[in-house]
Order: sequence, then C-alpha cells, then structure tokens
Amino acid sequence: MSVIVKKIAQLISALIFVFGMYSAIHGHIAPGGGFAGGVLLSGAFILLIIAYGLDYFKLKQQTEATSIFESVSILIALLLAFSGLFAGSLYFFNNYLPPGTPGSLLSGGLIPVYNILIGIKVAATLSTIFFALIIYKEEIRR
Amino acid sequence: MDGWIIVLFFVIPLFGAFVMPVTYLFSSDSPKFITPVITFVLLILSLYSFVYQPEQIAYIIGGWKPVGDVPIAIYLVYDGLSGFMLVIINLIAFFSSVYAINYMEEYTGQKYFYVLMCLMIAGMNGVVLAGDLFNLFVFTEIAAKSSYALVAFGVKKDELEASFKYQVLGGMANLIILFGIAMIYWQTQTLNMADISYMLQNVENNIFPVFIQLILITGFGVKAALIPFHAWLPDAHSSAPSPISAMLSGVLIKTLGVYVIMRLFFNVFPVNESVSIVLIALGGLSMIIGVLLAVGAWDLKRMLAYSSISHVGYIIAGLGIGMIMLARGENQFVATLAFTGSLFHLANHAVFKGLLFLNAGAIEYAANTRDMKQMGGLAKFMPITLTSSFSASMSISGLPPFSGFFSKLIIILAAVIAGFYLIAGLAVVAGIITLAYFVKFQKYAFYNKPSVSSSIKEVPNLMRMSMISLAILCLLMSVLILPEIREVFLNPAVNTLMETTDYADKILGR
Amino acid sequence: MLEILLYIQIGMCVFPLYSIIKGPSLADRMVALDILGILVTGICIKLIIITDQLFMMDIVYAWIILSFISVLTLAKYLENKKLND
Amino acid sequence: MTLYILCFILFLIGIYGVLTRRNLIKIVISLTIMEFSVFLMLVLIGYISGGLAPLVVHPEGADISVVDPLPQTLVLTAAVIAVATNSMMLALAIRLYKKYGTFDIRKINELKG
Amino acid sequence: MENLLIIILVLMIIAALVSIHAKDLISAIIAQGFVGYGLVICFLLLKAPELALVQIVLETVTLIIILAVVCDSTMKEIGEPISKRDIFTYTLSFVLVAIFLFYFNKAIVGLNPFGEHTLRMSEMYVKEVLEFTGSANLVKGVLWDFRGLDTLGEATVLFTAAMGVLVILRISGKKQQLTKK
Repeated sequence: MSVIVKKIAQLISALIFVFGMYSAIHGHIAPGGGFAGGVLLSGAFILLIIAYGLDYFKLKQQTEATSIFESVSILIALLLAFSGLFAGSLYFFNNYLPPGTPGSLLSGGLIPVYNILIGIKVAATLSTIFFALIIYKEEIRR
Repeated sequence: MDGWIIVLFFVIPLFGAFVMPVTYLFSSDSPKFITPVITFVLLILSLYSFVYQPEQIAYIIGGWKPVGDVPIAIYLVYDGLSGFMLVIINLIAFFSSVYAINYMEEYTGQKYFYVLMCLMIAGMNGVVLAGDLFNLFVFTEIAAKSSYALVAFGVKKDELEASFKYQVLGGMANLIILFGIAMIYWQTQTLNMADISYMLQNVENNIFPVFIQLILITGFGVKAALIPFHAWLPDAHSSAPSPISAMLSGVLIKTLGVYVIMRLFFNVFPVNESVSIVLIALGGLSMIIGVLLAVGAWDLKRMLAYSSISHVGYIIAGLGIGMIMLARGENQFVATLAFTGSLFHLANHAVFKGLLFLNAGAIEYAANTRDMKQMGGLAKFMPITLTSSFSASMSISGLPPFSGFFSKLIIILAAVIAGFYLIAGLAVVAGIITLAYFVKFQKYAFYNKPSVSSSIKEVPNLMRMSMISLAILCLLMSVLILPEIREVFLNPAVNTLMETTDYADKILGR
Repeated sequence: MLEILLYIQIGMCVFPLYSIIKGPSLADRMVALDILGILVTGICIKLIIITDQLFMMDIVYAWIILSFISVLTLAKYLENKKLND
Repeated sequence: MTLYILCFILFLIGIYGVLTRRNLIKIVISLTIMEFSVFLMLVLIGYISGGLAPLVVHPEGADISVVDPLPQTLVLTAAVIAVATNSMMLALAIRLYKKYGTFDIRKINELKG
Repeated sequence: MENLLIIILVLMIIAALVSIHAKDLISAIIAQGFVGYGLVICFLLLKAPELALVQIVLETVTLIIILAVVCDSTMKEIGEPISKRDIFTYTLSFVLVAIFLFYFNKAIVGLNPFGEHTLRMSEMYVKEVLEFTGSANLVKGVLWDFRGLDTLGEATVLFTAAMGVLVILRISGKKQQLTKK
C-alpha cells in the first residue's frame, strides 16, 4: 500500500476508535451499544493491519492478550449479573443501581456498565478471530 | 430449596469457563483440575435438588412480576423432567471430565478443551431449565457451538470434515428453529412457553399449528439425529475425542433433541394425533435403519454412533405411543407405561453409551486403533476395560438381568398393548441385531487371536476409575424398575409428561 | 416531495445491482458496492428529514467510515491477491 | 402478506443454496442469506404502521406509539450468533482448503477415503 | 411504505440468486454484500435504527473475514458436468421449496397483516421501561434488563466462537513426542 493510504488509514483508524468508544458508551441513549461499538473498535485494528501489514502489532503476543481481555470482561459481566442476587432480593440480573434521569449519560442503572464491558469483549473477540486467521495463514506458508 | 439455586446450574460452569484462561497464566495444569471440581459440585447440586424438590419452581430472572396475566421476563422452570435430565447430564459430565484428565494428555491446547467442555455443560443445563422459547434457542446455540468446536478438536482431515458437515446441518436446523420461533411470536405475541401454550389453544386456522410443529420437528429432529436428518451423527460422534463422544452420544442429542421435543410437544403445544404418528414413524425408522447401518461398520466408534441413532429411535417411538394414547384420551395406563419405558431407556442409554464410548477411548489409547479387524486378544492386557465393556454391551443389547432389558421390554409391552404390532416387532428385531453386533465387538476386540503387539498396558488410574464407576452404575440401573425407587426417580418426570397442561397452569397460576 | 425522491433513490439501487450482475471485471463490481453505499447514505438522510429523528446520523457516520474499510480491503485484494503483508 | 411471502422465498433460496452448492464458501453465503431472511421476518412482524423508532429522545413524549422493541432485541441477539457461526465455519473452510487444496465438498468427501 | 419494501426485497432476491450462481467467489461475496446492504435499507424503513447500525457493522466485518479467508485460494466456482446425484439434489430441493411455500401460504392466513401487530408481552416494555430502567433506548433497556440472560448467552456464544476458531486453527492436534509408533 502506498504512503498516502497508510497515512489516511492511520488517521481514520483513530476516528473509528473514537466513534466506537462513543457508540459503546452512549448505547443506552442512542443507537449503537456494546456490540456495534465493539465491532467498530476491532475495525480500527483491522484497518491498521490491512494498511500496514502483519508486523505492525507484533501479532504473536497480541492473540494471547486479546483472549485474556475477552475472558476477563465477560467474567466481570457475569459477576455483575450474579451480584444482583446479593443486592437484597435474590434475583439474578437485578438492575440495582438507580435509574437516573432518562436521556442523560449517567442513567439506566447497570446498562451502561454492561454496554462498556460487552464492547471490550466484542472488540477483543473479533480481533482474536481476525488475528488468528491471519497468523494461521502466515504460519502455514512457511 | 430456594429458587435462586437453579441459577447456579449454568452460572458455575460459565464462571469456570471464563476463569480458566486467566488461571492458565499462573498454572498450566489448573484447567484439568478445575473442571472435575465444577462438574462434581454440579452433580451434588443436581442430586440434592432432585431429591429435595419434587415440586415445580418457576424462577423469574430480574424479578419482574407478571403484569396482569402476561409474564414479561425470562422464566427458569425446574420440575420433575428437568431434574431428571439435570442428574443425567451432570453424572455423565462428571465421569467424562475425570476420564479426560489422563486421556487428553497427548493433545495440544488442553486449555481450550476444558473451556469448551464447561461451556457445553452450561448450555445443556440452561436448555433443560429454560422456560422461555428464545432463551432455549440461545442455550441450544451455546451447547451446539461448543460441540462443533470439540468435534474438530484433533485437527485431522476426518475431524474437520465431520465438523463442517455438523455445522452446516446444525446451522440450518438452528435457522429453521428461529424461523419457527418468529412464526410463533407472530401468532401469540409472546415468548414464554406457558403463555404460548395458553395462547395456542384458541387458534382458528388449523394449518398453522401443524406447519409450526412440522418446522420444529425438522429443526429438533436434526439435533436428535432422527433418521432422515442423521447424516452428521456418525462422522461427528466418531471423530470427537472419546470423553466428548460420550457426552455427545450420551446426553447432547438427548438434551437438545429429545428433551426439547418432549417439552414442546407435550407441555407447550396441544397434544394431537398427527404429530404423534409422525413421531412413531420417525422413531420406528430410526430404530431399524440405525441397527442396519451399525452392523456393517468396522470402525468401533462409528458402530457405537450408529447404534445411538437406533436407541434414540426407541425413545422417540415410546414417546409417540404415549402421546397417541393421551390424544385419544383412552387407556392412560399404556401412556404411563410408554413414558416410563422411554425415560428409563433414556437414562440407561446415557449411562451405557457413555461407558461404551469411554471403553472405545481406552482401547484407542492403549492399542492406538479404532478398527475392529486390527484389534484382538485385548482380554489378556486390559481386564478392567473388558469387564466394564462386557456389562455395558450386555445391558445395551438387552439381556435379562441387565437394565437395558427392562426398558426395552416396557416399550415393547406398551407398543403391543397399544396395538402397534409393527413397532413392537421392529423393536424386537432391532434388539436382536444389537446383540449380534455387540457380540461381534466383544469377539473381535477381546477374544480373537492377538494381532496387536504385546506392549499394551491397562489405561491410567483415573480413566479406570471412571469406567469402573460407570460399570457399577450400569449394573445398578436395573433397580430403577423396583416400585419404590421408580417412585422417586422416574415418576416425577413421567407425571410432567402425563399432566400436559399442568406445566402452564402452575406457572401462570391459573 | 421527499417521498417521491425516496422512491426514485430506492429505484436507483437497480443500477448497482445491474453492475454487479454484468460487470465484466472485479473493479466494476467493487465500485458498484461503493455506489450502493453512497445511495443508502442519501436514503438515510432523507429518512432523517422525513421523520425528524436526528439520532439516525450515527448510522450515516458508521456507514461512511466502514465503507472505507471494505473498499480498502477489496482494493488491497485487487492489488496483490493477498491481505497479509 | 406479499412481504412475508417474499421474505420466505428469500429463506427458501438460502435452503436451495445449501442443498445444491458444492463450494464451501458458497454454502456459508447461503446460510448467511437464510439468516438475513429470518432477521427481516422478525422485524416485519414487529412493525406497527405509524410507529416511531423505539428510542425516546424526548422523555416527556413517552406515550407516542413506537414499533415493537422485542423482535428487534431478538434480532440483535441472533445477529451476534450469526457472526459466531460464520466465523467458525470460515475458519473450518480455510483449514479444509489447506488440507485438500480445494473448496469442493464432493472432492473432499472422495479424498477422505 | 409497503411498495418500497417490496422493491427492495425483489432486488435482494435477485442479488441472492446472483450470489448463489456467481462464477467466481469475489462476485458472490459482493452480491451477498448487496443483500446485506438491502437488509440495512429495510431496517431503516422499518424503524429499526439500532439493527441498521449493527447490520452495517456486521456486513463489513463478515466481508473482511470472508476476504481474509479466500484471498489466496482458488476463486473459481467449481464447474463440472451435472451428475445423477446433482439431479437428485436439485429435484429434492425444488420439491422441498414448493411444499414449504404452499404450506406457508396456507398457514399464515388469519395472522396479523403487515403493520397491524398487536402487543402482548412487550406492551409493558413500551410503557414502563423508561420508568424502571431509565434507558432512553428501549431496545437496550429490554436487551439488558428484561432479557439480560439472553444477552449474556449471546456474549457467551461469541466467546465460544473465538475459542472454537483458536481450536480449529491449531497447527497439529496431538503432541508430537508422545504419539506412539
């Protein structure tokens, strides 16, 4: 890829990253949410890989790291859901934080927290899948 | 028992699955010890709740009370049938996970194996507890996805191809089920299974229920490997690692296929004759074609996989006979008999097919072959495998003192009393052919002239332990026929099937 | 008025489809997919004006950004038939 | 009703593709088309004429009629499951291609022996 | 509204047929992208912006993953003469399609027509989700509160898929030094 494409890809990937974070954080008041935001975040990495090639991220170590990110974030989500049992009423998935004023950023109880966690998880998962496919093909060629 | 305990049935294995990649960083041996602990806890939990909780519990996720008459949140329902299935699932899961510690040592990437196994157990427990149609679909997906990956675990040509076939058929089945769920939502505007059964009672168009039931039989028939949809089973079950084969053949096809068919067609949809005739036809076909395919197989695990098709056929045929009696409203005793036979056979088949797959794995581990022609003379080297597989083989082929005899006998009796002489005849013939190919297996594997090298040793201790425990259990299963024990273990499940509208009435409080 | 424009714009989706079916080379098909993206952006903006729901702008942003990635991937494929270098 | 029938035709095209195609990637594409049609079906069912999108931008106007949010939730869940299916099947396809040198499923069946 | 949707659906059906019968894989992938983007237009018209966003994102990612898979393999569709088995599968699939279509037509008589959906389970969601969860996005409120278990399950499916891909893409299944013989 030429220098122009590489430079533009760098700029746009930052833009995508910010937009993904916006999408994940504002999931409860606008379209988007954890899943779309997470895919956008992973899209930022994928764009960089496509523009710069494999060695840009030192991919061999990255798959381990993304795998850990993935399991930790979903583990926290599970524990949050389970913690509803201890918040007074013995109900799984109890949304025990106060609802707040609808439409503002800090509203919806636990929903934004779940959105952010799932955003991290989806970004890590899709990056893992993409990296694994690319690394596999790299190893098989040798 | 408090309602929230049933949440633990899928929270614990999910927790285990998510925590293992992290603990693996500190100790690479940790996954293989975490998994048996988890399955042991689940086994204790399921036995505890089965013995102390004969009543139905409906647990509401999130604590949203019904508005008016309409349930709005996801329900988890624990009743006799769920408890029965939970005990079977966690029993086989525990022995498989203990067996896997030694068996999986020669594979790479053991971390992923244990993670996927925990996810599969979580998915199956969730399917059994789900009281909401879409939630059931999601849990089905978890169990199915992890089984796809586990089938391809030893990444050789056969495994990959089997897994691809399994995924194509399973994916199609899932989408057909999802389409059926969409149609049900269109008609009833609800997803709660109890509410659906209430809403489906007043449908004017009488083609709609038949269409939906056909779609759902197609979808779950693929999961249960009934005969026109069985193409994935022999490849997938024979190429997975042996503990996983035991799980797949022993409980997965029963949970995702047979259990869901029971739940949907007895407790959710109104019981009708046409569906029961389809079930009897599919069951009879599976019974006889399964054994005919199994006779020709020389690959040990493939033979066992074909035999699974035939035994699922027995269960489905028994269910169909009971259903037709319920639909006609005559002779409730035969219906009870047929359901008892089916559920008894389900439990039996889980135990002895699990044991046989573990034996096959032991033979493969020691002699490094799966072809029965290349075995022979193993009796001298592997006495424990010999005895345990002997008891399982006699039980599966239905020789009198063993448990398989009683369950088959009850199904055949029910068929004869109900007037389905063809099904009874097919069942007898299938039983005889089953005996034939298990005698073949015993002869070629253990007693023929030795054609393998003499350096074969008996398998390691943990594998031995789980095989012996399952063999003892297999012998003990025939006590289930005694009335007092049947009262505790089989009757709650049979009652769930017999009282078809009870399920919805109790949940909705009508 | 805007409704008629909406009809026209959706009718115009036939042209990318024609190009995808007919297009002799891969580049034609790729361009057709990109043009479809631009058309849908227009549809989306018209819908925003009709229904007065401004939050749908998010979708337009996402579409524009992501169509860049997909076109880049396809272009990279056309360039040297492999993605990873 | 025309819309529902067209949607079902899309579903059937997917089934036709899965049953008749021989190329692994084509089978995956056919499954994806089936997924699309099921999603569309669910959203079509939940549509209410004159309803707005299920987003309350101005909380005081909460009593306006909106389309049914439940099918959209179901589609959101099913879409993620679809991605999971696709990625696993594609990983298997590339693995099979490297082993056999072809995407043809019949050839793979023959070569297995 | 209904006419617009019919136009798009017909275009999608044509694109799906093109995609299934395309001569090379890249054309098939692009045509499938057309179907996906058509689905996005449908979602926009049906007042589902949430789904439209997710579908765009998904479509792009699926496209990239498929391209990453097929990029250095044969692109050509397998063009071999039609054998007897092919004729069997073609007839089977056409018969299946005809039967399904016929019964579907019969079965949907009497259901709610397009646009006249009634609410039963979700009536409460629409009315009171704002009060109870405080989430202005009703879909997200339902997704993470009333149907939270489904969403957790969905995330678990994705986790399973990542593990599955890592399992499938291992180079060798068994440890080399331990295999016997």
